[in-house]
Amino acid sequence: MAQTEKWIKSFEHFSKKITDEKSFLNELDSAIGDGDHGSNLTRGVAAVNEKLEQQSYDNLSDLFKDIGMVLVSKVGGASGPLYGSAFISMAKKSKESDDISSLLSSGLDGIIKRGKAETGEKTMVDVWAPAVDALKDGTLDQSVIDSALESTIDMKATKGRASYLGDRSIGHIDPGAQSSAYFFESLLEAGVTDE
Amino acid sequence: MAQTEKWIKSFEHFSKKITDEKSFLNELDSAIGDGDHGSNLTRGVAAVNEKLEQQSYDNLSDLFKDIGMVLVSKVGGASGPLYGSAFISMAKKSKESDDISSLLSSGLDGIIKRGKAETGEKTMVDVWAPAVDALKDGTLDQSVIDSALESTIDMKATKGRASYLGDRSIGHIDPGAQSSAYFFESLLEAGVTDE
Amino acid sequence: MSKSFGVLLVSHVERVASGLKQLLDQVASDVTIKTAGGTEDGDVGTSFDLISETLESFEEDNVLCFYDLGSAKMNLDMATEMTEKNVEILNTAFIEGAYTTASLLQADVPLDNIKEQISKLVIKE
Amino acid sequence: MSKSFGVLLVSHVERVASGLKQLLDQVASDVTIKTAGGTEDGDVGTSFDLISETLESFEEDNVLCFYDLGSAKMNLDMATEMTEKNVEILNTAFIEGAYTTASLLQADVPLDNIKEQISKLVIKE
Ligand SMILES: Nc1ncnc2c1ncn2[C@@H]1O[C@H](COP(=O)(O)OP(=O)(O)O)[C@@H](O)[C@H]1O
Ligand SMILES: Nc1ncnc2c1ncn2[C@@H]1O[C@H](COP(=O)(O)OP(=O)(O)O)[C@@H](O)[C@H]1O
Ligand SMILES: [Mg+2]
Ligand SMILES: [Mg+2]
Ligand SMILES: [Mg+2]
Ligand SMILES: [Mg+2]
Repeated sequence: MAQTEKWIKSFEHFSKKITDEKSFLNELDSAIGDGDHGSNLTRGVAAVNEKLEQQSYDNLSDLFKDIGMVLVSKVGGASGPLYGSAFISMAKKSKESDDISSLLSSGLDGIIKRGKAETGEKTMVDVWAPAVDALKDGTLDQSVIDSALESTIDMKATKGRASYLGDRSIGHIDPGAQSSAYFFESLLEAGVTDE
Repeated sequence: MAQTEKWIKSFEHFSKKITDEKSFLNELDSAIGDGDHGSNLTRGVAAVNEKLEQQSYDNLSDLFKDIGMVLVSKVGGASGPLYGSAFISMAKKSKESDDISSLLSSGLDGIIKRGKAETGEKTMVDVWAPAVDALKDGTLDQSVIDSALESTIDMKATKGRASYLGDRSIGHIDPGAQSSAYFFESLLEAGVTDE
Repeated sequence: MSKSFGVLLVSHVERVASGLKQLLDQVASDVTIKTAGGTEDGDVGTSFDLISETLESFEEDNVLCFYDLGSAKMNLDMATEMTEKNVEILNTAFIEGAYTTASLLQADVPLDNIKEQISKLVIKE
Repeated sequence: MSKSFGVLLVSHVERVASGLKQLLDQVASDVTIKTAGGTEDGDVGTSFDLISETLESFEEDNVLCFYDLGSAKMNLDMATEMTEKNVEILNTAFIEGAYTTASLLQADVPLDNIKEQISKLVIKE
């Protein structure tokens, strides 16, 4: 299966997880944010799916660019420009490489450039960074994702809405880390990470 | 004529000046504020007049209290609580004294307590303070009022909306100083200041 | 009334106050948030009467108040002097201070900690 | 277009943005002030598309932008990267910074002086 198809497959998995877990993501966001992360991303992935149905892709760059721009346009919360920047950054990178860890590494760069968060600030970066590291080493699996996700529980948020809560942000999973966990699980399930 | 009647007469003069000069006061406020000082006070004095028509007063305290509360309620801008506090403060003072300079001195205290402005900050205080001083010395006349008013032109506002303009507030008459000039002129015209 | 502090938002513009409440309600659904925006005629300005009535209408005895511009503060001060309620006026950035405070009240953070956290948002007075 | 800088107000809530414009219009009637509030569906949030379109709709080449919460900033940043306009995002208290800036633009104060004056209102980033 071509990389493009695998990525589309992966996005389908991601869409389904987001949509199925919309309430759970909203709940996570209610605890330390405004309770809309699930709704935001569900709206976003639905719009991406509509786009993907209308379009066919013969290269990763066009696919990523469309996904990124639709997410930026439709999500409506911080996660829109963040996931959007990840895909737009991957769209650029994919013109010179289709190596999966290079691609996702530049996706992470896009998120960091947009949100200015480092690891340890209780954001999606805390799943993306260890996942990308593991990809580089060829060790990405469910357990890497799970432990990255869980690591956000004890963190104090210093970026995003949860940062307004200071110490009270401790003790909760970060919603963006959870959706990012779904994202990497979907890559594994679709076999994008198999070379 | 009793003091109460003189004060009512004086307020009639003040009302008429404010209402006649509404546009001019708005213009002054447009230059360094939001352009509503004339409209604010016109609304306020109209409401006071309505109140005074319904009511008769045999003591200054009740008169001042009613004027003060109506101004606070109806003016809608900073000048409402400021003039209102002046009258409410005079209402208290008039229970122990009907000396005109003591009364107006406590009116000034009310303004200062409310607005925290000292002289030189380009506010109504810059008319009230010299006028009250002159009253104490028995030297209050039109020229005292005029020069107090003009002194605000070269001041830089450090209180009220005009303070947002910094240096650009220099070169304009303060609208609240202008309405306060009308206030003291009205006292002179109604003979409140004659002992 | 599930928290011991209510929040009062005083703005010169009705829409700003009610819109801000909409933003805060999302993150602080258990905090009583009320608004006094604009004059009684719906013009731009603040109304002592409206502020006073709104203050009195809180079930909570303690009310934290936020305001946009200085003249709102004067009306708030007067209303504060005339009520039995325990009122505190915060001189923070209006939206940012109210947002942070509402979030922290929702999370049951004690007032002293809230004040410390919003102290860096104090930009008035 | 009688000033060389336009002002863009980005809020998560449409009413907050449009209400703030009402407040600023009073003191800055010659300054072009535009708003991008809420999502395109009128929900609480910000919209990259709305921000971009609004930016493009300015006649002015220079636009000063103010925002309420951090996620608005991210959409603003993206829109800024994609436009030809000369955009500056100010990290001040939203209402207070925008109010001061609009007042000073109206009085033709140069940008550097404005920035210096609002520097004490910077509370974000
Ligand atoms: N500056 C940032 N850098 C990285 N991730 C961030 C940042 N701000 C927020 N996030 C992520 O976005 C998630 C919230 O997304 P969402 O609820 O859709 O946006 P909003 O907070 O605007 O409602 C957070 O859980 C966090 O993972
Ligand atoms: N803190 C203050 N202390 C004293 N006077 C003040 C203060 N703030 C404003 N003023 C006076 O109020 C006048 C403006 O009144 P007005 O236009 O009715 O209120 P607003 O500024 O709310 O529109 C100013 O010209 C000034 O004289
Ligand atoms: Mg959210
Ligand atoms: Mg949101
Ligand atoms: Mg005014
Ligand atoms: Mg006004």
